[in-house]
Amino acid sequence: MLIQLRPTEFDPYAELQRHQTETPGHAGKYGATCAFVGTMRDFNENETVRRMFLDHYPGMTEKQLEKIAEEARSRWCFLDALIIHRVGEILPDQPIVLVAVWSSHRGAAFDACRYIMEALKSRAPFWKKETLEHGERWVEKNTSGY
Amino acid sequence: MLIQLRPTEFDPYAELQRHQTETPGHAGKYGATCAFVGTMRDFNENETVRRMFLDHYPGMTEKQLEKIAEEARSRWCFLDALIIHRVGEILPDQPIVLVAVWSSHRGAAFDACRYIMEALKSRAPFWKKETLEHGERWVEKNTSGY
Amino acid sequence: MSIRVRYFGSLREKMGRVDDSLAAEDIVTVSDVWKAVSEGQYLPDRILCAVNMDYADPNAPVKDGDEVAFFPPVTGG
Amino acid sequence: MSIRVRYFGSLREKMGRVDDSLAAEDIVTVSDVWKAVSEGQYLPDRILCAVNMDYADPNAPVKDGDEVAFFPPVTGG
Repeated sequence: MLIQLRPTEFDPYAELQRHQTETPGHAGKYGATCAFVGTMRDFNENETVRRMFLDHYPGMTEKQLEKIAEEARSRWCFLDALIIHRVGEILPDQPIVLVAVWSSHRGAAFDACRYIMEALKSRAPFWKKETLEHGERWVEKNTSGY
Repeated sequence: MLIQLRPTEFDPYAELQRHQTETPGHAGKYGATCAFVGTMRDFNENETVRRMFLDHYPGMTEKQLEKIAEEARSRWCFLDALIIHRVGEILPDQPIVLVAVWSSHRGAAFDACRYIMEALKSRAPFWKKETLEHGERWVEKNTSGY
Repeated sequence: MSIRVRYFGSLREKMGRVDDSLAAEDIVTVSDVWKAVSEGQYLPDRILCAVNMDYADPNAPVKDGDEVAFFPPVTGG
Repeated sequence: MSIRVRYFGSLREKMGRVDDSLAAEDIVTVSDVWKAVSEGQYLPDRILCAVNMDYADPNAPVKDGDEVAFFPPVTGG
Protein backbone atom coordinates (compact mmCIF):
# COMPACT_ATOMS: atom_id res chain seq x y z
CA MET A 1 0.00 0.00 0.00
CA LEU A 2 1.23 3.48 -0.83
CA ILE A 3 -0.07 6.72 0.70
CA GLN A 4 1.26 10.06 -0.46
CA LEU A 5 0.57 13.76 -0.04
CA ARG A 6 1.54 15.86 -3.06
CA PRO A 7 2.28 19.60 -3.01
CA THR A 8 2.11 19.80 -6.83
CA GLU A 9 -0.19 18.64 -9.62
CA PHE A 10 -0.24 14.91 -10.41
CA ASP A 11 -1.66 12.80 -13.26
CA PRO A 12 -3.85 10.12 -11.63
CA TYR A 13 -3.80 7.83 -14.66
CA ALA A 14 -0.04 7.95 -15.01
CA GLU A 15 0.21 7.22 -11.26
CA LEU A 16 -2.09 4.21 -11.59
CA GLN A 17 -0.10 2.86 -14.52
CA ARG A 18 3.21 3.40 -12.72
CA HIS A 19 2.09 1.89 -9.42
CA GLN A 20 0.65 -1.15 -11.14
CA THR A 21 3.76 -1.70 -13.24
CA GLU A 22 6.26 -1.11 -10.45
CA THR A 23 4.58 -3.26 -7.79
CA PRO A 24 6.33 -6.64 -7.90
CA GLY A 25 4.34 -9.86 -7.96
CA HIS A 26 1.05 -8.33 -9.03
CA ALA A 27 1.02 -9.25 -12.72
CA GLY A 28 -1.66 -11.86 -13.39
CA LYS A 29 -2.84 -11.91 -9.74
CA TYR A 30 -5.45 -9.16 -9.56
CA GLY A 31 -8.62 -9.35 -11.61
CA ALA A 32 -10.23 -6.11 -10.47
CA THR A 33 -9.10 -2.53 -10.04
CA CYS A 34 -11.42 0.19 -8.81
CA ALA A 35 -10.11 3.75 -8.95
CA PHE A 36 -11.70 6.99 -7.86
CA VAL A 37 -10.43 10.43 -8.85
CA GLY A 38 -11.72 13.60 -7.20
CA THR A 39 -11.16 16.65 -9.39
CA MET A 40 -11.50 20.33 -8.57
CA ARG A 41 -14.54 21.90 -10.19
CA ASP A 42 -14.71 25.55 -11.27
CA PHE A 43 -17.93 26.10 -9.30
CA ASN A 44 -19.35 25.19 -5.91
CA GLU A 45 -22.64 26.18 -4.31
CA ASN A 46 -23.53 28.40 -7.29
CA GLU A 47 -20.32 30.39 -7.21
CA THR A 48 -17.38 30.41 -9.58
CA VAL A 49 -14.26 29.15 -7.82
CA ARG A 50 -10.94 30.52 -9.12
CA ARG A 51 -8.62 28.40 -7.02
CA MET A 52 -8.43 26.56 -3.75
CA PHE A 53 -6.02 26.17 -0.85
CA LEU A 54 -5.94 22.74 0.77
CA ASP A 55 -4.74 22.94 4.37
CA HIS A 56 -3.72 19.79 6.25
CA TYR A 57 -2.19 18.65 9.53
CA PRO A 58 1.25 17.22 8.69
CA GLY A 59 1.72 13.97 10.52
CA MET A 60 -1.90 13.48 11.53
CA THR A 61 -3.13 13.47 7.93
CA GLU A 62 -0.77 10.66 6.95
CA LYS A 63 -1.53 8.79 10.19
CA GLN A 64 -5.30 8.91 9.63
CA LEU A 65 -4.96 7.84 5.98
CA GLU A 66 -2.87 4.85 7.09
CA LYS A 67 -5.54 3.93 9.64
CA ILE A 68 -8.30 4.17 7.05
CA ALA A 69 -6.36 1.96 4.61
CA GLU A 70 -5.70 -0.60 7.36
CA GLU A 71 -9.38 -0.62 8.32
CA ALA A 72 -10.30 -1.30 4.70
CA ARG A 73 -7.73 -4.08 4.52
CA SER A 74 -9.17 -5.71 7.66
CA ARG A 75 -12.68 -5.63 6.18
CA TRP A 76 -12.06 -6.67 2.58
CA CYS A 77 -9.58 -8.97 0.91
CA PHE A 78 -7.43 -6.99 -1.51
CA LEU A 79 -3.90 -7.08 -2.87
CA ASP A 80 -2.96 -3.42 -2.89
CA ALA A 81 -4.19 0.12 -2.43
CA LEU A 82 -2.92 3.52 -3.54
CA ILE A 83 -3.95 6.86 -2.02
CA ILE A 84 -2.59 10.15 -3.37
CA HIS A 85 -3.94 13.48 -2.07
CA ARG A 86 -3.00 17.01 -3.06
CA VAL A 87 -2.18 19.72 -0.54
CA GLY A 88 -1.54 23.45 -1.09
CA GLU A 89 -2.76 25.62 -3.98
CA ILE A 90 -5.06 23.83 -6.45
CA LEU A 91 -6.59 25.11 -9.69
CA PRO A 92 -9.87 24.02 -11.34
CA ASP A 93 -9.63 20.78 -13.34
CA GLN A 94 -6.66 19.57 -11.28
CA PRO A 95 -6.99 16.23 -9.46
CA ILE A 96 -7.39 16.48 -5.69
CA VAL A 97 -7.43 12.83 -4.70
CA LEU A 98 -6.82 9.39 -6.18
CA VAL A 99 -7.86 6.21 -4.38
CA ALA A 100 -7.34 2.83 -6.05
CA VAL A 101 -7.74 -0.75 -4.89
CA TRP A 102 -6.48 -3.90 -6.62
CA SER A 103 -8.14 -7.18 -5.70
CA SER A 104 -9.03 -10.62 -7.00
CA HIS A 105 -12.75 -9.90 -7.19
CA ARG A 106 -14.64 -6.79 -8.18
CA GLY A 107 -16.95 -6.58 -5.17
CA ALA A 108 -14.03 -6.07 -2.79
CA ALA A 109 -12.40 -3.53 -5.13
CA PHE A 110 -15.55 -1.37 -5.34
CA ASP A 111 -16.38 -1.70 -1.64
CA ALA A 112 -12.89 -1.00 -0.32
CA CYS A 113 -12.29 1.93 -2.71
CA ARG A 114 -15.57 3.55 -1.72
CA TYR A 115 -14.99 2.90 1.97
CA ILE A 116 -11.58 4.57 1.81
CA MET A 117 -13.03 7.60 -0.04
CA GLU A 118 -15.89 8.05 2.43
CA ALA A 119 -13.64 7.63 5.46
CA LEU A 120 -11.13 10.06 3.94
CA LYS A 121 -13.88 12.63 3.34
CA SER A 122 -15.14 12.41 6.91
CA ARG A 123 -11.94 11.81 8.90
CA ALA A 124 -8.74 12.75 7.07
CA PRO A 125 -7.56 16.19 8.29
CA PHE A 126 -7.80 18.37 5.19
CA TRP A 127 -9.52 21.76 4.94
CA LYS A 128 -10.47 23.56 1.73
CA LYS A 129 -10.47 27.32 1.33
CA GLU A 130 -11.96 28.57 -1.92
CA THR A 131 -11.00 31.76 -3.71
CA LEU A 132 -14.14 33.11 -5.42
CA GLU A 133 -14.48 35.94 -7.93
CA HIS A 134 -14.83 38.25 -4.95
CA GLY A 135 -13.33 37.06 -1.68
CA GLU A 136 -12.55 33.75 -0.04
CA ARG A 137 -14.43 31.19 2.00
CA TRP A 138 -13.69 28.00 3.91
CA VAL A 139 -15.72 24.99 2.81
CA GLU A 140 -17.85 24.17 5.85
CA LYS A 141 -18.63 20.50 5.56
CA ASN A 142 -18.36 17.50 3.25
CA THR A 143 -21.57 15.72 2.31
CA SER A 144 -22.03 11.96 2.41
CA GLY A 145 -21.32 10.06 -0.79
CA TYR A 146 -23.74 7.20 -0.10
CA MET B 1 -20.75 8.32 -23.96
CA LEU B 2 -18.37 6.05 -25.81
CA ILE B 3 -18.70 2.27 -26.13
CA GLN B 4 -16.06 0.24 -27.93
CA LEU B 5 -15.08 -3.36 -28.56
CA ARG B 6 -11.34 -3.89 -29.07
CA PRO B 7 -9.77 -6.85 -30.87
CA THR B 8 -6.30 -5.96 -29.54
CA GLU B 9 -4.72 -5.02 -26.21
CA PHE B 10 -5.51 -1.58 -24.78
CA ASP B 11 -4.08 0.54 -21.95
CA PRO B 12 -7.03 1.50 -19.71
CA TYR B 13 -5.22 4.41 -18.08
CA ALA B 14 -4.13 5.92 -21.38
CA GLU B 15 -7.74 5.52 -22.61
CA LEU B 16 -9.08 7.31 -19.54
CA GLN B 17 -6.62 10.14 -19.96
CA ARG B 18 -7.36 10.47 -23.67
CA HIS B 19 -11.14 10.34 -23.30
CA GLN B 20 -11.09 12.92 -20.54
CA THR B 21 -8.83 15.27 -22.47
CA GLU B 22 -10.62 14.92 -25.79
CA THR B 23 -14.18 15.33 -24.52
CA PRO B 24 -15.09 18.98 -25.02
CA GLY B 25 -16.71 20.99 -22.24
CA HIS B 26 -15.79 18.66 -19.43
CA ALA B 27 -12.86 20.55 -17.90
CA GLY B 28 -13.82 21.95 -14.50
CA LYS B 29 -17.33 20.41 -14.63
CA TYR B 30 -16.89 16.94 -13.17
CA GLY B 31 -15.76 16.45 -9.61
CA ALA B 32 -15.81 12.67 -9.51
CA THR B 33 -14.53 9.89 -11.75
CA CYS B 34 -15.00 6.23 -10.89
CA ALA B 35 -13.19 3.71 -13.07
CA PHE B 36 -13.19 -0.06 -12.98
CA VAL B 37 -10.67 -2.23 -14.82
CA GLY B 38 -11.13 -5.98 -15.15
CA THR B 39 -7.84 -7.75 -15.86
CA MET B 40 -7.17 -11.31 -16.92
CA ARG B 41 -5.68 -13.39 -14.15
CA ASP B 42 -3.28 -16.31 -14.74
CA PHE B 43 -5.44 -18.66 -12.65
CA ASN B 44 -9.13 -19.46 -12.23
CA GLU B 45 -10.79 -22.10 -10.09
CA ASN B 46 -7.41 -23.49 -8.98
CA GLU B 47 -6.07 -23.96 -12.49
CA THR B 48 -3.37 -22.08 -14.36
CA VAL B 49 -4.84 -20.27 -17.35
CA ARG B 50 -2.48 -19.73 -20.29
CA ARG B 51 -4.76 -17.60 -22.44
CA MET B 52 -8.39 -16.93 -23.12
CA PHE B 53 -10.67 -16.50 -26.12
CA LEU B 54 -13.48 -13.99 -25.70
CA ASP B 55 -16.40 -14.76 -28.00
CA HIS B 56 -19.14 -12.18 -28.58
CA TYR B 57 -22.24 -11.58 -30.70
CA PRO B 58 -21.40 -8.71 -33.08
CA GLY B 59 -24.25 -6.24 -33.12
CA MET B 60 -26.05 -7.57 -30.05
CA THR B 61 -23.06 -6.98 -27.77
CA GLU B 62 -22.86 -3.30 -28.73
CA LYS B 63 -26.67 -2.96 -28.55
CA GLN B 64 -26.83 -4.40 -25.03
CA LEU B 65 -23.92 -2.25 -23.82
CA GLU B 66 -25.72 0.84 -25.17
CA LYS B 67 -28.89 -0.19 -23.33
CA ILE B 68 -27.00 -0.73 -20.08
CA ALA B 69 -25.34 2.69 -20.35
CA GLU B 70 -28.70 4.35 -21.08
CA GLU B 71 -30.28 2.61 -18.09
CA ALA B 72 -27.47 3.91 -15.88
CA ARG B 73 -27.93 7.41 -17.28
CA SER B 74 -31.66 7.29 -16.54
CA ARG B 75 -31.00 6.26 -12.93
CA TRP B 76 -28.07 8.50 -11.99
CA CYS B 77 -27.01 11.97 -12.99
CA PHE B 78 -23.63 11.85 -14.70
CA LEU B 79 -21.76 13.75 -17.39
CA ASP B 80 -20.11 10.97 -19.33
CA ALA B 81 -19.33 7.26 -19.44
CA LEU B 82 -16.73 5.17 -21.23
CA ILE B 83 -16.95 1.41 -21.80
CA ILE B 84 -14.18 -0.50 -23.56
CA HIS B 85 -14.26 -4.31 -23.78
CA ARG B 86 -11.78 -6.70 -25.34
CA VAL B 87 -12.79 -9.47 -27.72
CA GLY B 88 -10.70 -12.28 -29.23
CA GLU B 89 -7.47 -13.78 -27.86
CA ILE B 90 -6.42 -12.41 -24.45
CA LEU B 91 -3.30 -13.15 -22.39
CA PRO B 92 -2.90 -13.02 -18.59
CA ASP B 93 -2.36 -9.53 -17.18
CA GLN B 94 -4.11 -7.89 -20.15
CA PRO B 95 -7.15 -5.68 -19.45
CA ILE B 96 -10.49 -7.20 -20.39
CA VAL B 97 -12.85 -4.35 -19.60
CA LEU B 98 -12.78 -0.68 -18.62
CA VAL B 99 -15.87 1.12 -17.32
CA ALA B 100 -15.62 4.76 -16.23
CA VAL B 101 -18.18 7.35 -15.17
CA TRP B 102 -17.63 11.09 -14.79
CA SER B 103 -20.09 12.99 -12.62
CA SER B 104 -20.47 16.01 -10.37
CA HIS B 105 -20.75 13.95 -7.20
CA ARG B 106 -18.97 10.79 -6.12
CA GLY B 107 -22.04 8.79 -5.09
CA ALA B 108 -23.41 8.80 -8.65
CA ALA B 109 -19.98 7.97 -10.10
CA PHE B 110 -19.54 4.90 -7.86
CA ASP B 111 -23.14 3.74 -8.23
CA ALA B 112 -23.36 4.12 -11.99
CA CYS B 113 -19.94 2.54 -12.63
CA ARG B 114 -20.81 -0.46 -10.50
CA TYR B 115 -24.27 -0.77 -12.04
CA ILE B 116 -22.79 -0.82 -15.53
CA MET B 117 -20.21 -3.46 -14.54
CA GLU B 118 -22.80 -5.73 -12.92
CA ALA B 119 -25.24 -5.38 -15.81
CA LEU B 120 -22.41 -6.02 -18.29
CA LYS B 121 -21.39 -9.17 -16.39
CA SER B 122 -24.92 -10.55 -16.37
CA ARG B 123 -26.31 -9.36 -19.72
CA ALA B 124 -23.68 -8.34 -22.26
CA PRO B 125 -23.16 -11.22 -24.74
CA PHE B 126 -19.55 -12.28 -24.16
CA TRP B 127 -18.32 -15.82 -23.55
CA LYS B 128 -14.90 -16.80 -22.19
CA LYS B 129 -13.04 -19.93 -23.20
CA GLU B 130 -9.92 -20.62 -21.17
CA THR B 131 -6.83 -22.46 -22.40
CA LEU B 132 -5.39 -24.35 -19.44
CA GLU B 133 -2.07 -26.19 -19.16
CA HIS B 134 -3.90 -29.23 -20.52
CA GLY B 135 -7.00 -28.60 -22.55
CA GLU B 136 -9.63 -25.90 -22.81
CA ARG B 137 -12.86 -25.05 -21.02
CA TRP B 138 -15.69 -22.58 -21.35
CA VAL B 139 -16.30 -20.45 -18.26
CA GLU B 140 -19.77 -21.52 -17.11
CA LYS B 141 -21.12 -18.56 -15.23
CA ASN B 142 -20.23 -15.15 -13.83
CA THR B 143 -20.71 -14.60 -10.10
CA SER B 144 -22.39 -11.57 -8.59
CA GLY B 145 -20.15 -8.68 -7.60
CA TYR B 146 -22.41 -7.40 -4.82
CA MET C 1 -41.18 -17.82 -43.59
CA SER C 2 -37.39 -17.43 -43.24
CA ILE C 3 -35.57 -17.27 -39.89
CA ARG C 4 -31.85 -17.13 -39.25
CA VAL C 5 -30.79 -19.00 -36.10
CA ARG C 6 -27.39 -18.30 -34.50
CA TYR C 7 -25.42 -20.05 -31.74
CA PHE C 8 -22.68 -18.66 -29.49
CA GLY C 9 -20.20 -19.78 -26.86
CA SER C 10 -20.18 -23.44 -25.82
CA LEU C 11 -23.56 -23.98 -27.50
CA ARG C 12 -21.97 -23.40 -30.89
CA GLU C 13 -19.63 -26.34 -30.22
CA LYS C 14 -22.49 -28.51 -28.98
CA MET C 15 -24.59 -27.74 -32.06
CA GLY C 16 -21.57 -28.34 -34.30
CA ARG C 17 -22.46 -25.30 -36.42
CA VAL C 18 -22.62 -21.51 -36.13
CA ASP C 19 -26.10 -20.94 -37.58
CA ASP C 20 -29.16 -22.39 -39.31
CA SER C 21 -31.68 -21.07 -41.80
CA LEU C 22 -35.25 -22.12 -41.13
CA ALA C 23 -37.98 -22.05 -43.73
CA ALA C 24 -40.68 -23.95 -41.79
CA GLU C 25 -44.19 -22.47 -41.75
CA ASP C 26 -45.34 -23.82 -38.34
CA ILE C 27 -43.02 -21.67 -36.19
CA VAL C 28 -44.76 -19.23 -33.83
CA THR C 29 -42.44 -18.76 -30.85
CA VAL C 30 -38.75 -18.86 -29.91
CA SER C 31 -39.40 -22.30 -28.39
CA ASP C 32 -40.64 -23.53 -31.74
CA VAL C 33 -37.40 -22.33 -33.33
CA TRP C 34 -35.39 -24.34 -30.81
CA LYS C 35 -37.48 -27.45 -31.44
CA ALA C 36 -36.92 -27.08 -35.16
CA VAL C 37 -33.13 -26.92 -34.85
CA SER C 38 -32.77 -29.55 -32.08
CA GLU C 39 -34.90 -32.43 -33.33
CA GLY C 40 -37.90 -31.63 -31.19
CA GLN C 41 -36.18 -31.05 -27.81
CA TYR C 42 -37.36 -28.62 -25.16
CA LEU C 43 -35.25 -25.49 -24.62
CA PRO C 44 -32.89 -26.09 -21.66
CA ASP C 45 -33.44 -23.69 -18.75
CA ARG C 46 -29.91 -22.38 -18.87
CA ILE C 47 -29.95 -21.42 -22.54
CA LEU C 48 -30.68 -17.74 -23.19
CA CYS C 49 -32.61 -16.49 -26.22
CA ALA C 50 -32.52 -13.31 -28.27
CA VAL C 51 -34.69 -12.06 -31.11
CA ASN C 52 -33.15 -9.42 -33.34
CA MET C 53 -30.37 -8.85 -30.77
CA ASP C 54 -32.65 -8.26 -27.78
CA TYR C 55 -33.19 -10.78 -25.01
CA ALA C 56 -36.46 -12.63 -25.49
CA ASP C 57 -38.63 -15.06 -23.60
CA PRO C 58 -39.02 -18.61 -25.00
CA ASN C 59 -42.70 -17.73 -25.53
CA ALA C 60 -41.89 -14.58 -27.50
CA PRO C 61 -43.29 -14.58 -31.05
CA VAL C 62 -41.03 -14.76 -34.10
CA LYS C 63 -41.86 -13.54 -37.57
CA ASP C 64 -40.50 -13.81 -41.06
CA GLY C 65 -37.02 -12.32 -41.37
CA ASP C 66 -36.20 -12.43 -37.65
CA GLU C 67 -32.75 -13.35 -36.36
CA VAL C 68 -33.04 -15.70 -33.38
CA ALA C 69 -30.01 -16.51 -31.21
CA PHE C 70 -29.36 -19.13 -28.51
CA PHE C 71 -26.45 -19.07 -26.11
CA PRO C 72 -25.31 -20.09 -22.61
CA PRO C 73 -25.05 -17.62 -19.67
CA VAL C 74 -22.75 -14.74 -20.57
CA THR C 75 -19.29 -14.54 -18.99
CA GLY C 76 -17.80 -11.21 -20.05
CA GLY C 77 -16.17 -8.49 -17.98
CA MET D 1 3.17 20.30 32.55
CA SER D 2 3.77 21.40 28.96
CA ILE D 3 1.19 21.01 26.20
CA ARG D 4 1.39 22.19 22.61
CA VAL D 5 -1.97 23.29 21.18
CA ARG D 6 -2.47 23.57 17.40
CA TYR D 7 -5.25 25.04 15.26
CA PHE D 8 -6.18 24.25 11.64
CA GLY D 9 -8.52 25.43 8.90
CA SER D 10 -10.88 28.29 9.65
CA LEU D 11 -10.26 27.92 13.39
CA ARG D 12 -6.68 29.05 12.89
CA GLU D 13 -7.99 32.33 11.46
CA LYS D 14 -10.54 32.70 14.27
CA MET D 15 -7.88 32.13 16.91
CA GLY D 16 -5.53 34.51 15.13
CA ARG D 17 -2.58 32.17 15.72
CA VAL D 18 -1.36 28.73 14.65
CA ASP D 19 -0.51 27.29 18.05
CA ASP D 20 -0.13 27.85 21.79
CA SER D 21 2.14 26.41 24.47
CA LEU D 22 0.43 25.70 27.77
CA ALA D 23 2.27 25.30 31.04
CA ALA D 24 -0.77 25.27 33.38
CA GLU D 25 -0.89 22.59 36.09
CA ASP D 26 -4.69 22.30 36.39
CA ILE D 27 -5.31 20.73 32.98
CA VAL D 28 -6.78 17.22 33.02
CA THR D 29 -8.83 16.85 29.83
CA VAL D 30 -9.01 18.12 26.24
CA SER D 31 -11.88 20.41 27.36
CA ASP D 32 -9.59 21.97 29.95
CA VAL D 33 -7.07 22.71 27.20
CA TRP D 34 -9.75 24.48 25.18
CA LYS D 35 -10.83 26.54 28.18
CA ALA D 36 -7.24 27.55 28.80
CA VAL D 37 -6.73 28.85 25.26
CA SER D 38 -10.18 30.43 24.78
CA GLU D 39 -10.64 32.46 27.96
CA GLY D 40 -12.81 29.91 29.69
CA GLN D 41 -15.26 29.09 26.90
CA TYR D 42 -16.91 25.72 26.35
CA LEU D 43 -15.72 23.69 23.36
CA PRO D 44 -18.16 24.27 20.47
CA ASP D 45 -19.92 21.08 19.28
CA ARG D 46 -18.60 21.39 15.77
CA ILE D 47 -14.93 21.67 16.71
CA LEU D 48 -13.03 18.38 16.49
CA CYS D 49 -10.17 17.44 18.82
CA ALA D 50 -7.06 15.35 18.46
CA VAL D 51 -4.44 14.24 20.97
CA ASN D 52 -1.08 13.22 19.52
CA MET D 53 -2.61 13.08 16.01
CA ASP D 54 -5.48 10.75 16.90
CA TYR D 55 -9.08 11.89 17.23
CA ALA D 56 -10.02 12.34 20.88
CA ASP D 57 -13.11 13.00 22.92
CA PRO D 58 -13.36 16.33 24.79
CA ASN D 59 -13.22 14.28 28.00
CA ALA D 60 -10.05 12.46 26.97
CA PRO D 61 -7.14 12.96 29.38
CA VAL D 62 -4.06 14.94 28.42
CA LYS D 63 -0.63 14.58 29.93
CA ASP D 64 2.67 16.39 29.95
CA GLY D 65 4.21 16.58 26.49
CA ASP D 66 0.99 15.90 24.55
CA GLU D 67 0.13 17.71 21.33
CA VAL D 68 -3.53 18.73 21.31
CA ALA D 69 -5.21 20.01 18.14
CA PHE D 70 -8.56 21.70 17.46
CA PHE D 71 -10.13 22.09 14.03
CA PRO D 72 -13.45 22.38 12.17
CA PRO D 73 -15.02 19.48 10.24
CA VAL D 74 -12.63 18.16 7.61
CA THR D 75 -13.28 18.89 3.93
CA GLY D 76 -10.70 16.93 1.95
CA GLY D 77 -11.15 14.61 -0.99
